[in-house]
Amino acid sequence: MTMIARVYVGLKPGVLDPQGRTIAASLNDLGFNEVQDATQGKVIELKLAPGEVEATEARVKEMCEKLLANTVIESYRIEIDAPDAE
Amino acid sequence: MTMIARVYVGLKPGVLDPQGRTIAASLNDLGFNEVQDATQGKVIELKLAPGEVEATEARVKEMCEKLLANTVIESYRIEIDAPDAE
Amino acid sequence: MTETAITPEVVAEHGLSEDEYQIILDRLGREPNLTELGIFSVMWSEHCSYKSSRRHLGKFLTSSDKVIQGPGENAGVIDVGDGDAIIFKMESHNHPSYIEPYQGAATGVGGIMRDVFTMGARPIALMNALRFGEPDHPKTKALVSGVVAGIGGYGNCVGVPTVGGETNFHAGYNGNILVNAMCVGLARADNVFYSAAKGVGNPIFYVGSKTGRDGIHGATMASAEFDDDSEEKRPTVQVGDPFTEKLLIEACLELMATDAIIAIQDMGAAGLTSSSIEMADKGGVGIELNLDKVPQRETGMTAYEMMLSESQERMLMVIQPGKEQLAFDIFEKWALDVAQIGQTTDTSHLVLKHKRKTVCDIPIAPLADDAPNYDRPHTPTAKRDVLYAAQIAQPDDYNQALLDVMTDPDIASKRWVWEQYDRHVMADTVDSSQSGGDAAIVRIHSEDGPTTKAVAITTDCTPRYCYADPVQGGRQAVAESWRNLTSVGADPIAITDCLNFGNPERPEIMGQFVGCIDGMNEACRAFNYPVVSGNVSLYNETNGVAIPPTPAVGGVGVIPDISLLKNLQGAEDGDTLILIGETTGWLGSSIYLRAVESREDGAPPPVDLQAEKANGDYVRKLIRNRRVNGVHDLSDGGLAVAAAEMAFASKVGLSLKNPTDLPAHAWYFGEDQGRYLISTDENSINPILTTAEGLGVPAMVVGKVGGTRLTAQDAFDVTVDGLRARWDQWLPTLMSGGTETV
Amino acid sequence: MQTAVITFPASNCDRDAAVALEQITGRAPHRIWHKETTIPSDVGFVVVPGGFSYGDYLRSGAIAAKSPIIQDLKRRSEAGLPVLGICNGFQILTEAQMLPGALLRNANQKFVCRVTKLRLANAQTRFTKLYDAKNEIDIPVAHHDGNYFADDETLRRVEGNGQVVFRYSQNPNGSRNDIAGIVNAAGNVLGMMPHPERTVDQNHGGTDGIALFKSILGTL
Ligand SMILES: Nc1ncnc2c1ncn2[C@@H]1O[C@H](COP(=O)(O)OP(=O)(O)O)[C@@H](O)[C@H]1O
Ligand SMILES: [Mg+2]
Repeated sequence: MTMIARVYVGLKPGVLDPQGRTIAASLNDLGFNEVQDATQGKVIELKLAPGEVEATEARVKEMCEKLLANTVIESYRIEIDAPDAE
Repeated sequence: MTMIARVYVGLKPGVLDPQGRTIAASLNDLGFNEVQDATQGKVIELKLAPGEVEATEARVKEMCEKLLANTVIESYRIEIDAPDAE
Repeated sequence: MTETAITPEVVAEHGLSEDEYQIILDRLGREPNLTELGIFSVMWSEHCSYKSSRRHLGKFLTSSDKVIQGPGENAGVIDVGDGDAIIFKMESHNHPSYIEPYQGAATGVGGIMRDVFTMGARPIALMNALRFGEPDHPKTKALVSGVVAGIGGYGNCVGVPTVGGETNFHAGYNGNILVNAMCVGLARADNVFYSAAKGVGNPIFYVGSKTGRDGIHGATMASAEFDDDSEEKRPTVQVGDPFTEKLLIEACLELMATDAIIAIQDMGAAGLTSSSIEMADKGGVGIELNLDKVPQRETGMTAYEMMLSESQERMLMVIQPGKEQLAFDIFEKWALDVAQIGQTTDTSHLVLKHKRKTVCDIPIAPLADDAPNYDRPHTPTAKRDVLYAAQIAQPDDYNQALLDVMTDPDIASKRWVWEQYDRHVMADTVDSSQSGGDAAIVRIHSEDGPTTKAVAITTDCTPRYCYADPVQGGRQAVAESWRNLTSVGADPIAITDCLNFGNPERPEIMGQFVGCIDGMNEACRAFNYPVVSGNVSLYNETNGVAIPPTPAVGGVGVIPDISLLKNLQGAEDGDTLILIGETTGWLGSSIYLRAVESREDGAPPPVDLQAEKANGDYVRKLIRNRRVNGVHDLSDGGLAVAAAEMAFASKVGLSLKNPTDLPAHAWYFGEDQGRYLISTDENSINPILTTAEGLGVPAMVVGKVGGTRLTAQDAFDVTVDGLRARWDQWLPTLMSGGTETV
Repeated sequence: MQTAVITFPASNCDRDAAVALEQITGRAPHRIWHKETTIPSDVGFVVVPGGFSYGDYLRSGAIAAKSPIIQDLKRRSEAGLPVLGICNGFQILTEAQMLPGALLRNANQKFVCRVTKLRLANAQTRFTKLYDAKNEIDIPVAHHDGNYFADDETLRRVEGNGQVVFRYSQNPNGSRNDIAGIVNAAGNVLGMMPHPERTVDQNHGGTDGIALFKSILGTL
């Protein structure tokens, strides 16, 4: 029985997001005029050895700070699916 | 009042995920041995002109099929935040 | 925004001294508001005003019969014949790259490209000169991979080949890495664009990305009180958008093909402020901008923020009245944000309107004329003792010594770096990092198609020499670039530079700065090899520890006929090896000393400029007369390293001998300057030696080409493939901890 | 023989392709802007060039694949018009589903610019008949997303039909079966990651690309 952690990584407010801008513009070109803006982020899903939720969350936070997010320009959010939660 | 649609795009099962593999390996290198596997996907957040939820969802689905996902290798999931839901 | 009181603290946080602030008060006859103070502070910053370096830069040779535009514009311009001009410059992005390696390096590349295409040139080549800390320093790997990915990510996307550079590792850069990027562009000599605004009432256009709160100086931000939510106000790291840059290049070149542009200037550091003021000051006109018209990425931006924002991929231009629509059409075709944000005036003031209020009204002249210009105290660096070969024991194992030198971080192959750079896009690359060659070679491909001419480009600096003796080190940096261009048969024409130093307020650092400039200038004059553009990066130090003085030199030369080209790849089986230049066996400050003896002492090799010139001119003549098959200059690691690199590139074996009475370590690893290793066939040997004698150029036979081994009489004997593998794998092993496929 | 090269925002090998085509056909190709809606009727061969169309944002080639001109290119290619997609052009053709499979991020995550040795997996195609099947050819790659992927069944089909045209001798990106280039079932559309347009001149990367252009142009 493993645990799943989902890490959402996105650019901090105010940081230029050329990719999002381009996506919005092409959606408009394709006739989706209701699109006013777009931003693109990452979701990293981790399969983890089972553990106790708080402890796991703390570890994943450490992973974000060390590798998963570039905290100079990105912020992140963590979600843990405890086995039973499934 | 605008609407927010969140589109989660990930590789289909069976499609090799170089990013995910690298992430898992680097996390192990960093000593996070509880990490058994990792996959990386995208979240595209769209700011949309207000509309009625079902209709909006249908439009976003169309955007995914037309542009946001490459259904040869990717699958997607859509979430809509209706204004009131905020 | 609530008007901020201009307290001494606010002034200090803007990096302005009391005296500097007093000048502002005198010139304005009143207190500046925050926006005006911000404008003065950036214009008078070290970066924009060169206040510590200006008087010394003035000593450089900056003109020759080939120079169309020297320092003072966005980039230098040289005449390469047939109506073509080459426009080039080098710039640093050191601090941003340390904070955020990928974006810092990427935006550095973007910025230097804008300096070049602003003047009407299509960028045709990029170079990069990188300095990192010790390989095993905890930060180094992440910095290397981020910086390299950022340089590649930007240049590859824009589609300009990154063809060469240099990469050093040294503890002196542990806390301050150096990321210097160089761009070379091609223009028509009669269609070069300048930044001087002209006329009155001419429209001013803003083109490119929208303005956000990117890179606004932290301290100044903190000093300003805002009413809006302050989270949003955090200074943000600049993110590069190479896609927009590419569109900007194509759009600007398309508009430049018409006669719509009067003046044009990229928005670099201090974006809208420095670009508008430089245009006005150079043209002796006034400028009025309506900031409400500035394309903005975020809501609630203040005049202060818009004027100080360093958002990337933006240009400012003065458009020919009546040509507005033409400009709009072209920029809209390329899907760029474009707006007419003001016009030139006859007030000789910079006037800014925002929300129907005048938020700035200051005379332009003082911003430039009164900019501080300091004569900082400087103490010359103490001379070091000469270290004689006799004082250094010979190694007991020469094969090991050779291996130690070939796997020294500065000598080892940089393939791991340059394989992440597209070196071939534009299909004009004749030679690049790929061959390990001395200079990259890019064909001149003018409007009417490919030509048979090429530019040769190199970047060079040997910081350990500059640290040991700034004057000799300064000479050497220029001399090595001249030598590298000569080694491929090019006529060296001019250089750009990027002067990276520590804190100029410390006399010993200022002494390094002045010493390097004096040495560089002596070499420039000896070779008639002027400085046409450059950049100064000071305060590269952490906790009082400064970087080694690093005046990076970017040299450009012209190869009149590609078919005459030679480089280190040409050595053929059966060739004879001739060494040009005098060898005294100089081991002080050498790679050998560092790699084998773990010492970095001793005076660096002196550079005899007359000999350097005579030897180089002779080698170039031999290349032009098709007398040689392979050529490589000697630099780091001396004869042994030059021979190994030639063996790798030519895929041959070499056997060296020692015809002198110098000890083997001094002969093979000494770093005497002004030397070249050439390979030639039987019947050219005597002509080469006798002509050399006539010219007083030292030349002697030092070995043969053939076989599969690299052997040296009384020293090493290894297989070329085995040595190559170790040399090639050092960096991949460092970066991945494992072996990578070649 | 009239040829054409399509240019998208941030295509950057379009000029290179045009220069190569002019050198080989003696005639300047049409330059087609992505907003145009039809390929001129006199065009007998189209190159979709390399580069970073739309900055490679979202997915390499994805946005360009939706452009009006690609819709017409698709129609024309179904009617037999020969098309060559190079690098980003290959990515665009897979995104437009003119070719099977997809191009993923390189296995080692890094952009790679390297001269690769290619084996001719099929020397009978309209694009390769002038090559000697026995020889390896040297053509450079320069890409970040060149890792060819197709699911097992598609791969079996592509291999079975002999649609694999080039294979890497040393795989630089992790592509399945070392695939460097494939043709569609009809054989008139070729997509490849290596850059043949960079190898049509002895001084600039060699001449191993010439036979490719001559093969296809000769059959027209
Ligand atoms: N950062 C880099 N980017 C591109 N090429 C590089 C880089 N660093 C080193 N190289 C290449 O490696 C080779 C050896 O560099 P270097 O030892 O500095 O040459 P030289 O001693 O002739 O100046 C050169 O071809 C150079 O272009
Ligand atoms: Mg050299």
